[in-house]
Amino acid sequence: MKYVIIGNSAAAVGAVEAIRKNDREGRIVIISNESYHTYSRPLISYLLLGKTDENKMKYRSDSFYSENGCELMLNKTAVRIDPDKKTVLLDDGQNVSYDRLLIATGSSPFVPPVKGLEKVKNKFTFTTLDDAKRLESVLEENTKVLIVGAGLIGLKCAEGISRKKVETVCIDLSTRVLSSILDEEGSEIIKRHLENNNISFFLNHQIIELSENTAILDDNTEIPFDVLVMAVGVRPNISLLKDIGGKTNRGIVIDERCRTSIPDIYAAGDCCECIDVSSGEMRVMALLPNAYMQGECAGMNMSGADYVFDKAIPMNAIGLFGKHIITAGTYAGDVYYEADQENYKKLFYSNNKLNGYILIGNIEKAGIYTSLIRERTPLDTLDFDLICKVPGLMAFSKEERACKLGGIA
Amino acid sequence: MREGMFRNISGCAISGIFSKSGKRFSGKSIIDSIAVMHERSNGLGGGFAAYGIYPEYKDYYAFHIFYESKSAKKECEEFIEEHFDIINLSKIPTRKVPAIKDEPLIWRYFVTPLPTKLADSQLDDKEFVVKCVFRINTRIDGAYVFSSGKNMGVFKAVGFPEDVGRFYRLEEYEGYCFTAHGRYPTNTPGWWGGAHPFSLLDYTVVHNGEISSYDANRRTIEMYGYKCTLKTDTEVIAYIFDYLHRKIGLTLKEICSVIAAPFWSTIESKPQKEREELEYLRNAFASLLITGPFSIIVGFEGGMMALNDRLKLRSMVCGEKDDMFYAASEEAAIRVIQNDLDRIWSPRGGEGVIVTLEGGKA
Amino acid sequence: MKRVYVNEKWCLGCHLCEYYCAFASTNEKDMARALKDIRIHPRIRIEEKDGISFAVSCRHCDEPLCVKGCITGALTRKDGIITIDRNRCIGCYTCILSCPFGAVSPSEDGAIQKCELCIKTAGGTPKCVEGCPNGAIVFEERGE
Amino acid sequence: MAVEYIYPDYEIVRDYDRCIVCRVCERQCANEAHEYLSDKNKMVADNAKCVNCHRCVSLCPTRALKIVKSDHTFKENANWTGKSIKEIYKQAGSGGVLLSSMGNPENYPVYFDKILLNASQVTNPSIDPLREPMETRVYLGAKPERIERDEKGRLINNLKPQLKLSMPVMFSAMSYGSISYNAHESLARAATELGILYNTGEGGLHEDFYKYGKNTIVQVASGRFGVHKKYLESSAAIEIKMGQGAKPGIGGHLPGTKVGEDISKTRMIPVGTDAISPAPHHDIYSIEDLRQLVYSLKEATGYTKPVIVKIAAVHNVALIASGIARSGADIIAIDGFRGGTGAAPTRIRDHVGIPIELALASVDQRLRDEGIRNNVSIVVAGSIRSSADVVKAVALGADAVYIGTAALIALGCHLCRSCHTGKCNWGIATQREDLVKRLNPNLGYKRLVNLMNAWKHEIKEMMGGMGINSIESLKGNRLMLRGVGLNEKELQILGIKHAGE
Repeated sequence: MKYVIIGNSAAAVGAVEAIRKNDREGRIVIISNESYHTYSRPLISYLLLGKTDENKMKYRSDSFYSENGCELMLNKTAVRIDPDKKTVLLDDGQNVSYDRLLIATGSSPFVPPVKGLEKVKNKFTFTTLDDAKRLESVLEENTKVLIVGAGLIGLKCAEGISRKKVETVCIDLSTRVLSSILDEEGSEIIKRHLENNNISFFLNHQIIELSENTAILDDNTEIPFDVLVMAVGVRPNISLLKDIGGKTNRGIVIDERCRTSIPDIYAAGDCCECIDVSSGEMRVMALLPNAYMQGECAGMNMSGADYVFDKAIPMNAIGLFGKHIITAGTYAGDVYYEADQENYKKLFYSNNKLNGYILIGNIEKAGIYTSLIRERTPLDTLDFDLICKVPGLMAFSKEERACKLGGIA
Repeated sequence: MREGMFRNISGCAISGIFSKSGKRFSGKSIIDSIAVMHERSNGLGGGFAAYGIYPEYKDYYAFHIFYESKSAKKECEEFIEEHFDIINLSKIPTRKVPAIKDEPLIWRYFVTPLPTKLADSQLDDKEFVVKCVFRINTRIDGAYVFSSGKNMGVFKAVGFPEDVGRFYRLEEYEGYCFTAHGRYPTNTPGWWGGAHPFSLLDYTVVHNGEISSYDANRRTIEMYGYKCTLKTDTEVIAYIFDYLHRKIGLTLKEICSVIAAPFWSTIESKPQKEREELEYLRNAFASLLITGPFSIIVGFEGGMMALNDRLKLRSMVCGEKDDMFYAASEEAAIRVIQNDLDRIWSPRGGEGVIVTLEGGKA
Repeated sequence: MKRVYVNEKWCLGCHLCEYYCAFASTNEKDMARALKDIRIHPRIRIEEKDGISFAVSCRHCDEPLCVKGCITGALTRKDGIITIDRNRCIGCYTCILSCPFGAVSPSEDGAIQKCELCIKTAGGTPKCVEGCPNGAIVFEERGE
Repeated sequence: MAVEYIYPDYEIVRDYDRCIVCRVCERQCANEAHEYLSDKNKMVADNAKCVNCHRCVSLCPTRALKIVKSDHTFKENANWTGKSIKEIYKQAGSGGVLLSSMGNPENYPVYFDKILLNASQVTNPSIDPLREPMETRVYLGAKPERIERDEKGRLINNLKPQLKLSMPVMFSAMSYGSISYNAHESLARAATELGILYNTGEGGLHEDFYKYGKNTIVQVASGRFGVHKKYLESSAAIEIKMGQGAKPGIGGHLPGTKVGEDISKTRMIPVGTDAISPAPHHDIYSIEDLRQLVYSLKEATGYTKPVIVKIAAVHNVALIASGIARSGADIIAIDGFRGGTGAAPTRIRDHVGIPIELALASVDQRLRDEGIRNNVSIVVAGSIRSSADVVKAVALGADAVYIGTAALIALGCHLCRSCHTGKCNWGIATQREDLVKRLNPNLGYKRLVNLMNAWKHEIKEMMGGMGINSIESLKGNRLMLRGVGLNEKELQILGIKHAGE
C-alpha cells in the first residue's frame, strides 16, 4: 500500500500516526510546499513573542519521519491529481503514484483587493513560518504596524510583535474584535484589554486606498504605517480536488470518515468542511485539534480500519496579553451568564443540549463544557444549575462519575 | 525424687522381634539385638516384653510386681487375694549380675478375678483388672504392678538392657514376640518401675523419643480414668493404645491415624471416603494426637506394631525374613540376629507397620 | 495499564491527596518545608458538595483529546501515560479546552500542569494514592 | 458551677513550624477540636474537645501534631487519685451512673503476662515452621463418646455439627449498631478469607452479609434483636449470650440516636428507639431454661449448627460451665473481665468479674475432672492481645479464642474509649454516615487478614519452638507453661508450675 499525503502539518501528522497503528509496512510519501520539518503554524506568533523558538516549534520530534517510515518531499507543490491513474503531478513535472491519497493542503491567507496595495513595500500575511520570519526581519522599535483584521490571526500577530515595542494599529470591517468567536460583550472586554496593552483599533472601518506608508480609511482618516499585515482571513485550498470534479463548497466536502467524493481520496484539516455537531451545519473549522483528528480519521480509514470522526465543533483557546479566552460551539439558544471584573462566562443551550460557550478569564475545566457539546449530552441527565456555575464532574450522576473516575463501564 | 514426681524426659533404643507363624523362640535374640545399641542407653533402665511365654497359664492374668518392702508385699497380696483367685505365685527367677543392684522383691502371680467381685463391679474382666492395677499402683505404697497381661510378661530393671536380660534369665523364656528397650533418661531417678516397657494388660510400649504433646495427651487420657503415675511419655502412649483399642474399639491402623495423624494437607489429597474417615478420626480424637519425636514398638496379644511420629524425627528400621519380623532403632540391631534379610526398610513417619499372628491368637 | 481510580464512596474529602500531589512536585524531602506558607497547585483536585467528595486527576485516556489537540506536541502519550513537556508548552490551554474531565489546569509559570502518575518525581508510585488514608484513590490495573 | 470545671485530660500540641494549614485535622475531627482562623491563616485547638483518638495525629501529613497527657494535677494521693476525685465531681453534678467504653483499664493482674512458654532444647527438636508443616486448624463442637460402625465395619461420622477454623481465633460478638456497617463488613470478609468466624453480636444481621453466613456466628441475646428464622439459618453457629465480660449481670443499651433506617430494619425495632437488652433473658431463670433454649434453637435449625453459650467469667464460672456442658451446648464461650464494650457502667466494668486466665484454667480442669471436657469446646475472650496470649490460652485448655478489641485496633481503633459518644473518628463505633465511610472495608478486611496471618505465623513459630506441629497437641498442654511471680494458689488454679520447676 502506498499512501501519499499532500501537506505536512497537523492533519498530515495525524494521518501518519494513524496509518502506522494499522500498517507498519506501507509507503508513506509526504509532499510539502514548504522547506521545513513539520511545525505548528499557530506558534508563529509565540515565536515572535519569544515564548518558543524554531526548534521547539517542531510539531513532532526530529526523528518523526524516520520513525514512521515517511518519505518527505519538501519544496514541492502538487499541481494536479489524476484520479484514474491515481497519480499526483508535482510542479517539477514528476508524477507520484498513490493507492490512497490524503489532501491536507490547509488554507491560504485571503488578501482582499485594495486600491494601491501594490505600492506597499512592507506588506505581509501571517500564517507561515516564513511569514513570521520575514515580518520579524523588518520590525524595529517604534515601527508602525498596521494590521488589517482583528480576528485570531491579526490579534495573535499583534501580541507577537508587541515584544518589539512597535506601535500597532488594528483595523477591521467588523464593529468588534474576534467577531467570529466572541459575542459583543466579550469582544468589548478583549478590546479594552488590548487597548490597555497599547493596541489601537479602528473598527467598523475599511481601507479604501493604500500608498506606500499610508492607509486611507472609508472616513478619510489617514493612518501612517511602516509595515502592513494583511490578516483578513484564510481560504481553504480546495483547488486540487475541485479541479478534478470533486465535491467542494467553501472547503472540500468530507464525510465522517474523511472521504471526499472521489474514491481513495481523503481530505483533512483546514482545507475541508464537515458537519459542526454543535449546529448541525457544514462548516470549515480551521482548527489544529480538528485538523489532527480529521487527519487521524483519514489515516485510520486509509489503512483499512473503520473509523468515524463525527464530533467536530468550532473551538478556540487563545491567550492575549495574559488574558485567556476559551470558546466552543455555536452561540444559539438560552443563555447562562456570569461576569465580574476579571471573568466572563456565557453558556448557550437549547433543546436540552449545550450548544456553545464563551469563557474569558477563568477558563478552568472548560473541557467539561466542551464535552457536553461534543457528546450532545442531554442536560437533564446532570445537575445543569450546578455545572453552569462550576464545571465539574459533581454535576454528573453518581453512576456516570463511577464510570468516568472508577473505570466502571 | 522418683519417677512420677516429675516429668521424665529420655532418649532410647528399642527393638522388637515377631514370629508371624507363632513359632516360639528364645529370649536370647532380643538381648543380642538390644545389646548392639549399648551406646543408646546409659544404664539407667532396660527392659523386655515377651509374648507367648506362659502357655500353661495363658488364661490367667500374669501380674509382675515390684515390692520395696515385705510390708508392701503383704498389703498387696491381701488386696490381690481379696479380688482375685491366685492360681500360682512365685518369685520371678533371676540371676546375680554385678551391674544390677538394689533389686526390689520381684514376684509373679497368675490370677483370675473372683467371680463375685467381678460381678459386683459391673465391669468386664479386663477393666476390672485395670482398676485393680491402678489401685495397687496408686494406693499401696511400695508395690508396683509392672505387668498385667495374659500369656505375656514384662521384665525390667535399672541397668543396661543386656544386663537386665541376663538378670531375668530371659534366654530361658520362649515366646513368639519380644520387644526391648534401652534407656537414656536425661534425668535420673533410677527406679525400676520407670524402666520400659510400660504395660497395661497385654499392651506394652517401648518408646524412643520425647513427645511434645505429653501434657495435652495426659490430661485427656486421665479424663478416661487412667492415672499417669509415672509421668513418662511411654505410659501415656500405652494408655492411649489401651483406650483407643480396647475401650473405643479402633483398629490399629485407625489408631495410627489418630496418634500419628496425617497432615491436613495429606488428608485433603485423599479420595473422599478415606478423607472423611481420616478427618473424622483426627477431629474426634484430636487431643490424642501425639506430636514430637517418637518411635515406638507396641506389643499386644497376637501382634506387634512399629510406628514413627509423623515427621519421622526418630530412627526406626524394619526387616523381614521368612515369617520373622524385626523392628529396631538401628539396622545393626536387626542384622546382628539376622543378617540374611528378605527385606529391610525404613517406614515413613506416621505409617504404622502392623504384624499379627497368622490365624489369629497364639 | 495501571491507572489511578477514584471511588467517591471512600473519599473523605480530607484533601490530603492534593497536598501529597503538591509535595511530590517539589524536590523537598520534607513536606513541611516544601509546603509551608505556600498556596498549593495540585494536579489532583477534590470536588466536593453536600457530603459527596472525590478527587479528579488525569485519566490517561486511551484516546486523549488533550494530546490530539495539543498545538505544540508538548503533550504526548507513551506507554499509556500522558506527560507534558513543560519546556515546549506555550500555555495556549487548548488541552484545558479539550479535557472532558477538567483534569488539566494552568500552572503558575504559564505551562499547563497535569497528573503524570509521578513518573517524573516519585518513581511512578502516585503520591496521591499513597497519601489517601482511605483507599479512595487506588493505582491499579482494571479490565475495561 | 466552678467546681464542675475539669481540666482537659489531654492537650493537643501543634508544631507551628510544621503546620502547613492543610486543615486535615479540622476536617477529620468529629469532636471539632481543631479550628481554622481565616483571619490569621492559622490552626488552633480546643483541648477540652479532644478524646485522644489520634485521628488528626495519624492524618497530619507533616507530623505537626501530637497529643500529650495533661500534667495538670489534683493534689492526689494513693487513695484519692485524680480519677476518683473527677468522678465524684461528675456524679455530684449529674446524679448519674458513670459510663465507659472498652475493657477494664484498672491495674489488676494480667495473668497472661505472668506465664511463660517452653521451647525445645536437645532432647526434643524444635520444628521449623518454614520447612515443616505446622497445623493450626481446629474444629469446635462436641466430640463423640464412642464410635459407631456400619454393617461393613466402616466408621460412621457420628460427630455433632462442628465449626472448622483455620486457626484458633475468631472475631467476637460486636453488634451492628455498636459498630458500623463497614466494621461489620470488614470482619465478615476477613473471617471468610481467613476461614474463621465472626460474630454478629446481638444486633441482628444486615441482609447484605447473609452471603458470609458460612463464617458467621449469629447471636441470640436477651433483647432478641433481629432474631428470626432466616437469621438463624444464615449462620454457621448460634450463640446464646448470657453474659459479657465487660459488664456481667448487666444488659445492653443502644441509644435511639444510633438506630437509623438500616439498624432499625436489622434489629427489627422502630427507627430512633432505644434498643435495650435486659440483664437476664426473661425466659432463662435456671440451667434447665437454658437447656430449653439450646434445644429450641437446635430444633429451629434442624440440628445442623453448633450452639454456643457465652457467659461472663464470674466467681463460680467452673460450676456454671459444667452446667452448660450438660445443657446440650456444643461450645462454651467465656468472656473475661477485661473484655470490651461499646458502653458499660464504669463501676461494673471495673469491679465485676474475674480474669479470663483463671476462669479458663478452672473451667477446663473442672470439665476434665467431670469427664465432660469433650462434650464442649471452650472459647475464651476478654483481652486476647497477641498471638502469645492465644498460645497461652490454648495451652491452658482453650479450643479457641475470641478477639474483639484487638480486631478493632486492627481496623484503626485507638482505644480512646469514647464509643458511647457515637462520634468515632475511625468509623468503627459510629453510625454517622460521614464517619462510617472512614472505614473502608477493602482496607479494613485486609488489615484484619494481615493481623491474623501475622498471629498465625507467630503461633506456628511458638509451636515449632515447643516441638509441636499441630495445635491440638498444644491444647491443655499446661506443661508448656510456667508461671513467674505467682503465688501457690494462683499456680494451683492455673495448673502450672513456677518457672524453674
